[in-house]
Amino acid sequence: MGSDLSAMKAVMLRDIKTSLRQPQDLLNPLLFFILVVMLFPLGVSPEVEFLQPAGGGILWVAALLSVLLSLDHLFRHDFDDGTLEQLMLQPQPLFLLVLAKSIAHWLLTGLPLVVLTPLLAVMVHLEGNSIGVLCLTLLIGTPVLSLIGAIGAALTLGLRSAGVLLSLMIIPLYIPVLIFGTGTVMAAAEGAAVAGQLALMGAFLALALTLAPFAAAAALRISLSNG
Amino acid sequence: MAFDSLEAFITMGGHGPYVWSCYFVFFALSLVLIQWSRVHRRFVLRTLARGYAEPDTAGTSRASADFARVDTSDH
Amino acid sequence: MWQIFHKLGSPKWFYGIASRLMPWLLWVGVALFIAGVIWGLAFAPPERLQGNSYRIIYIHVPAAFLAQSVYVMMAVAAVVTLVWRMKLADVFVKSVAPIGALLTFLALFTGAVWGKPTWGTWWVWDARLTSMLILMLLYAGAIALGRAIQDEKSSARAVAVLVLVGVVNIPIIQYSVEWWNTLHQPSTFKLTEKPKMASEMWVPLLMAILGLYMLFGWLACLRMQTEVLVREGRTRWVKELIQQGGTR
Amino acid sequence: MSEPLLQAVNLHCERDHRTLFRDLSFSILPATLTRVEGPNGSGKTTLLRVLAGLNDNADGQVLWHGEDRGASRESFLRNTLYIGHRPGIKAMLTPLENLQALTAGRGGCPDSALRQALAGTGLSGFEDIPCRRLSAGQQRRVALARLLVADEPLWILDEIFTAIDAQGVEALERLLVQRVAEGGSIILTTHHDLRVPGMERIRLGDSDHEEVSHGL
Repeated sequence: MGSDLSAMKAVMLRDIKTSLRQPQDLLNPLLFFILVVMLFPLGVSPEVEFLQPAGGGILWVAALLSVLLSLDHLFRHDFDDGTLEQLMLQPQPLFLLVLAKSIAHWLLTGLPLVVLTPLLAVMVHLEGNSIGVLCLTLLIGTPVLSLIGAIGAALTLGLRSAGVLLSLMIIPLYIPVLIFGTGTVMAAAEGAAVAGQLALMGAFLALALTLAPFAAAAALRISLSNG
Repeated sequence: MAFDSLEAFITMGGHGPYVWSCYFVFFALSLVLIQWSRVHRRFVLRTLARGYAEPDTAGTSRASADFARVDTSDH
Repeated sequence: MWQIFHKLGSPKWFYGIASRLMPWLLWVGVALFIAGVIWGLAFAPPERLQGNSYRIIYIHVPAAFLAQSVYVMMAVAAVVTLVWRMKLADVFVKSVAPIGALLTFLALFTGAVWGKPTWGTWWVWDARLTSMLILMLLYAGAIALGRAIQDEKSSARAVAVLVLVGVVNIPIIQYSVEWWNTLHQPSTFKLTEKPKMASEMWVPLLMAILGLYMLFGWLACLRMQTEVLVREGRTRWVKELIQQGGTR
Repeated sequence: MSEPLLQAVNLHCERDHRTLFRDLSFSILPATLTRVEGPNGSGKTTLLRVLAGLNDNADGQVLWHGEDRGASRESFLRNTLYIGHRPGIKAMLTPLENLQALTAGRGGCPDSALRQALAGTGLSGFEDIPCRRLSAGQQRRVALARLLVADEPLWILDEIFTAIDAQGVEALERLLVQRVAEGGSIILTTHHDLRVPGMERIRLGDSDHEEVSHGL
């Protein structure tokens, strides 16, 4: 058990260290997030009447797309340089190591998105309470995006047209999180109680934490068998 | 029969176009898939039969590599 | 028990049994389906609220019904692929996925056309149609992944994982879409809301569903046989089968 | 005769409808060096990946200490070291950090030992320079430094002599001989003319390609 934990820590540390030395990879999803949000006032309407009710949804969609964009890197570098093979041959259960990688991925993409959210939320005229709830839903929701995304990233590993395929496979699975994320923000804007919805999102997270790493580990074994 | 005449059956009280277009698309697309599956099957059978008729040459002799330069001067 | 299971996994055995089953599936299926549809179209009484547009139900509901159960069947086959590595299970998944996708599309299309006289608009973001749209994307994802991976075994297992992940998500998706629906459209007339159906209405519906099931079985067998031929093309039994003309 | 460490029973692997190997059975005994031979494309790397447990698309059985490997997977993984074409060296990390990360999952190794191992592969002075600034041969050496601290009884090494200079190759051969003398088992592929006394051989790519391969 102790060796499992220390191995997970080592995997996370390595991912964080390599990413911090390539800050561009970290910045790209954040820039993308800002760009997508910016398109809505420019493309639809800058009026408060549009942006305020739609703001939660816009930010959620933008965050979802940013995470999707960053998923390609989750295993690809490791696959190319052989780190993934070594990871698979570690004596610890693979799903724990995949979980560690997913957590590292969230710390490096999801968490910065959440941190950036209040700023963008103000720009789409969200109000104080809504901003708080929005951040909370993203805080619970983005780890789910990373965990489910890991399955897709593992399945498309080593394929040529991985990008579009990944979106096709993963977006349908993201829909429940998106629905509850935006729904909760909307309910909060109308002054309704949101504890129930937040608890439900917490349940999604718990489910993703327990199931997704198994599926992603199985997918990795398959993709590596091919290599 | 729920309709008085053939015309009533076809117009369906104004809903005819909706009902009939649904049925048309349903049967048309289903038949396309069925026909496509059958054509593909026939193609596979023909390809296999041709493969059995011809002696298999692939992989029987391993080409030996001598890395000889290819003469490209004649043009 | 194990022997039966092993036999079930043998492509040769499947090929033989499918050949014997297919005529039955085809003709009984055609008879049931056509009878159900004609009964529904011409003889069943019009519906009280929707008039005659409800007659779309005789293809919409069978298509939707089958679209969902095909995905569940694929999930069962996926388990077999992953646990027992049975080749035939993957042959099934690869062969029926396009059928499932087509049925989902047909359910969506007929649902949308039905919506026009019922709601006055072609497309409504109602819970049922939205879930169907997502189901179609799940099918598309499985088909695309299966085609993208060259290696037969890897492709089989990867698609199996994806289908299983999808089937775990379907109830969650359906639940969340329904919740989302109540959020946005508090009171709409639903297709699912079953008006009390007279027996003259639901008996033909049942026939159409059963018939379509059998037709699906027939087409699945046809496509699976083709797939088996492709994969087993180098084996002796396929060679003998084709040279003896046993494939007509 | 000592008990075999690893046994392959009737391994069968196909790729794109081409049989790479079929009915392949052999045993790996302790303190032996086994070389897998065959022309390009004959499935050497695939066989090593099957043996290492990376490729489970092959039919047949792999036994570890006489038991099915699936049942004793953890013990197998703990006692096997695999170094492949792509050795798992991250360009953004320094050689020392790479070795730390690679050994962390296997019980770890003190930094002093890792530094010594790096020095042993001729990389002293490069320990703290990101690997992307090293040459291809030097990057390979980082991966090979693991061999100087590894205590796994079974090593599976795929083309370890690639990009290593003549002097390095000689030293590496000595290391392998010494390892076998200590009782370790090694399975490897190499295109270079390896001369080790008592070397076992597994030849691939000799089987004829039959038109009709298997009937059911």
